[in-house]
Amino acid sequence: METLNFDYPVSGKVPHRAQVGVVGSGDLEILLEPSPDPQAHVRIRTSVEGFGTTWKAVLDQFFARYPAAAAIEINDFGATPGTVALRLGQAAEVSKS
Amino acid sequence: MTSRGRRWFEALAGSTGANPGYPGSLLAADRELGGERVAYIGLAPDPGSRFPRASHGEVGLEEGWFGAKFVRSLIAADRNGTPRPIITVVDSKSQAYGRREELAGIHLAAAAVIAAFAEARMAGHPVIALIVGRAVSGSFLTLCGQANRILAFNDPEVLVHAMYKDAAARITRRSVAELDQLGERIVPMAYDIGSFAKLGGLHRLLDVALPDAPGPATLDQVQSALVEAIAAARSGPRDLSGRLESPGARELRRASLEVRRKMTEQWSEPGA
Amino acid sequence: MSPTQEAMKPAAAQGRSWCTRREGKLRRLALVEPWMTGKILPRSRIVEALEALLLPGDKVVVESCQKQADFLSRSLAKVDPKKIHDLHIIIHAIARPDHIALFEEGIARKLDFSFAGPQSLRVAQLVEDGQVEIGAIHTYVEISARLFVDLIPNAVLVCAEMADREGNLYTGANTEDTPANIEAAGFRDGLVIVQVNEIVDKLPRVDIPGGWVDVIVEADRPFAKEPIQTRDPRDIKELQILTAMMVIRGIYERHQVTSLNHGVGFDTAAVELLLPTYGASLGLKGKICRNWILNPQPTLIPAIESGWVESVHSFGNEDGMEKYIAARPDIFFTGRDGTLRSNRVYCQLAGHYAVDLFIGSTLQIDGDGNTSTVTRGRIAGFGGAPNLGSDAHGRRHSSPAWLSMITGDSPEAHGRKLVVQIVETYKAGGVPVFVETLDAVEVGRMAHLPVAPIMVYGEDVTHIVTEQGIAYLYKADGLEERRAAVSAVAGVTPVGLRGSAKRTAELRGRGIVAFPEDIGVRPADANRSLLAARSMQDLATWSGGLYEPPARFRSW
Amino acid sequence: MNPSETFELSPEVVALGTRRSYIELGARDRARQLLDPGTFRELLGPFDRLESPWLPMQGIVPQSDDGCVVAKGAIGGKPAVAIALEGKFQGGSIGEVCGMKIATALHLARTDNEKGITTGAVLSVESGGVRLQEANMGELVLAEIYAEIVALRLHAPVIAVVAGMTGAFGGMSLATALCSHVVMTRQARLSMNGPEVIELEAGVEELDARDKPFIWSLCGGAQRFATGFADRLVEDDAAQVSAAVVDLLRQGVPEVFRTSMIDLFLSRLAALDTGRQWTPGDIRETWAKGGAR
Repeated sequence: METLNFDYPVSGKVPHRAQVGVVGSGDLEILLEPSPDPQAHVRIRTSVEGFGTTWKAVLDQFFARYPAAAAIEINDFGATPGTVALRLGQAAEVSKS
Repeated sequence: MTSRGRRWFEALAGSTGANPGYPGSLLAADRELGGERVAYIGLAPDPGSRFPRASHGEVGLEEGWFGAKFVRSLIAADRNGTPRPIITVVDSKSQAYGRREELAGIHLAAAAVIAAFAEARMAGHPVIALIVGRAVSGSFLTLCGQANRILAFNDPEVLVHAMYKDAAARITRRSVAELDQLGERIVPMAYDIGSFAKLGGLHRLLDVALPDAPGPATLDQVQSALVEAIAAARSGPRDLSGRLESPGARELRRASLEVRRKMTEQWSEPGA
Repeated sequence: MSPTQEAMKPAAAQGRSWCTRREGKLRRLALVEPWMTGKILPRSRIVEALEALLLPGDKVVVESCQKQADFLSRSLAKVDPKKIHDLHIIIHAIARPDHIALFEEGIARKLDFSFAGPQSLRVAQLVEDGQVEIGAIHTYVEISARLFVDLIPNAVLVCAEMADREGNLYTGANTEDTPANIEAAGFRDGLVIVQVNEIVDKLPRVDIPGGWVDVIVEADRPFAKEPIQTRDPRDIKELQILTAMMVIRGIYERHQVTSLNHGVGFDTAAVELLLPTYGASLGLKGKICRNWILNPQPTLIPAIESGWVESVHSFGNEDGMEKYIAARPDIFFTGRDGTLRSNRVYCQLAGHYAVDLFIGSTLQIDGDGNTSTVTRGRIAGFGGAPNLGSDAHGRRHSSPAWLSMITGDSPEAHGRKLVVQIVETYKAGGVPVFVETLDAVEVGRMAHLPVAPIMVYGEDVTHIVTEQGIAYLYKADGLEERRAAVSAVAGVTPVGLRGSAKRTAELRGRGIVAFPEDIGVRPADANRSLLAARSMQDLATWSGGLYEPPARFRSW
Repeated sequence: MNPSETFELSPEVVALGTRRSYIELGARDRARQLLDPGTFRELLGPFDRLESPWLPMQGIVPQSDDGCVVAKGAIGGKPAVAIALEGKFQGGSIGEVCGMKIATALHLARTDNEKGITTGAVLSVESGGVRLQEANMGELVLAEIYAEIVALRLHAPVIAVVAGMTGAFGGMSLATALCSHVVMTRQARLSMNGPEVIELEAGVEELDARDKPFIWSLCGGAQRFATGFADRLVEDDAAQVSAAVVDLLRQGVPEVFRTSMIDLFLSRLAALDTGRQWTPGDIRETWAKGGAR
């Protein structure tokens, strides 16, 4: 298991908190809530080690589309970048409702 | 060779525990202890068992259902009197693994004896488990789980666990050595009874000189411990909350305590 | 003597025989004659018989694709290598341990094949140890074609369900390659040796006339067969639903694809299961996906039942579909007995020349769009994909989809087959699908292959679909633009990261790349509830109880 | 003829289109489904972050709810607690936190019943049994779950729903058996020992774990229902699951618990010939003769 942390200087508002996904094979859980400061913080715990740059690339793409000051916690069980992006999108969607 | 469980059962109960109509694997008898009648129940290998997969001291279909029958007979008999202590002498390798067992519902047979022990405890019977040997997986759940008080010999042959080490290694894809190392850090995974005691489930660990040979001195020591456990059970709660409040649990079951505390808080929050 | 009789006479007079193959065949058959009852050889004699019928160095076809002549291959693996050695094995799919044993024991030496799925690691090891010499790795129809040119077999070991006492064969639903294999040997004096599950008095239908067959043996157990294209809908993931939606909208609808072939996998199974739901909501029924080149895979049942499908021609069978097929002769090719008539050669031919589109998945795609299923240390082969996944330059008939590939306005312009590769940008375990260099290049070098074993050449790929979007490669102008389009849908793989957001935006503007929102697909809608069937049990329900899933797909 | 003009779908197929699969729901959605609309109130939800302390110590990624969702609400208009296990997280295995969530929820429901607030419980089981990484902790919390089921079921129904695809195995098969009522789908399995373990312990002649149709014929929902180990057999349809739960809750505390039918089961065992291996049909026949529940 590896723990990764990323911060993004974004300031959009997160309306509600959201939880999506499950820590099951090839999937991940995302907890998304408003950040306490005008920045986005992402904390990742992943079962697959050594993919920091891939995580960063996925998050870069996500925050380019969703520039919100979210505190995001990810519990990952070997999800592909495509699944990560899909779940991040779902979490953002759920947090709007 | 006589099993350790049988030897201790016979020494404590003063009887072979054989009962007409009961399977040879299920030992049950009544005897005086500390000035009252107590019931003993135990399991032992029965090479003549009708069920080949349950002939080595496993908890099988008959052990579950006859165990439930015996315990319930005690509840019924004592309904209008003092509920007598029920002492389970535990040495059972596991539940029985077999096709017949699953087809005929071993899960229900095991649940039946669990329900019987639980209802006995709730009815005020001091339910005591004395682990003299193995209490692995289904054997622990059926024979020890519902006891007010669990006693165990502090002995390397005493084993409480979810799964034997070699099988656990195969399934978790670890080596036996890795499992041992993990057990040193992760107390719930350790295989020694001392570690199990730390989780707060045990009332007492008994240092007995000769765990394989119940001589007069050891027998005396074990009987005193049982008498003490019976008294403790009578003065304690009729549910299992005592385990969670033990000093061991306070240390190692902090997460359990946190769950209990927070959920109790949230349970009755407004909006319920 | 008439002129004809003169011509038929052995050619001793001219100084050479023109009948050496025929003479050899008769000589070999004479050796087993004492054991035979008509064309039927007792099972117990099979190993001795093979030792008598074959000669060192023979070219031998071992039938193996979905169905496998496993009794014969197991028997062949038992012959004495001192008697029979250096065989040249020609096999569609080298799939079984006994196939490998032929080379380990020294019974065979040379290998021409097409696919080595489960044995791909062993084949690579045998090459490295010098125990096998690979002739070539083919596509299915290509290896069948070579049986009539320069890989003409001395013997074919094939299988059928039943034979009658005249030697007529019933192949059942899995006809597959049997006619082609038998024709290549039977009409050029090669030996046709057949294992059958049973010998009966009357066949349900005759698939192969007895006159083409030399030796029949009743096998110890029914021949092995695999439902290779059957996929359990329960394992279809949301991302596959997303890409399936994109395929329906961005390719099938846009190009009006009416005739097509789906490759093996969950990505295309998802497309099949979205037709009656998502496809119907777009009003596409009857407009797309009418004529199919496909095994009778159960995930097509909902589309068939909802009236999308006009016809299906199949390479082979999928176990459990027999009753359903028999009840739907308007859709499937069936014999008078009601059972499926599959034929891999015709189906591959149709897949090459007659369909608008091929879509399939792959394990690697490079920056130019070349694709491969080869991974390091394995020689996996291709199966049918390179044939199905390539443009047919010989095609002369047109269709709206084919014509829609024309990008210029030259008077000689011609259409193309749509060749679509559908992938998720990463596989499980952090393995990127888009890579700088295909593993196939290195594997080709290690195995001393004259060309790298590339499955579909980039120049043939017209579309790449990923969870990121669709690259309309046929529209790209020049190699640089093509690479940029590949990169734009390659996600966060190394190939994807080398692109720029600006270039991608420009390509999207010109319709060379489309993201889901560009074609009206919402990722949030990619939900499993869109699938017309979500389990094997649902498929059985759709079939009205006619589909009987094989044991390993049963969970009830 | 254009087939697209002549097709007609059967009622069963039409029903597939409108049906909501229960099996496909995650634990949170299952709990929500089991409770009356609008009454779902999760206790110790993901943002309370009560995760397993033991998994990260072993380099295993935990889940914020430890694979167990507990929600208070109403069923059929009466107070109820819904507990759902997540089969996809660690196979629904029982560790300290998720096990304690179940035990505590049942305990609090009992306390309410004792106060006169009738509160039923429904337990959506999807579990391979004890979580091996928390071994003995799992054994202890399972014992506590059993104790709470036995105590609560005297006051109000405790209903187990086993839907699949994981099933109810090991310690959770016992918990299921202790419940007042059991609801199953055909896809669900209810069995103490997993087929792989039986094959490992007793050999492939005893049981071939790869023979899926046989495994289901032995412990699948249809067989368990036919032999009285389950009270309801429902389709994989969320509405059907809910309806069965509502109906069973309405029935109240059963007169005799299945775990008390000792003489019945002993007579059945006595009637079976243990000198040979048994088939699922043997059990159905013997039970029918001995009078199934």
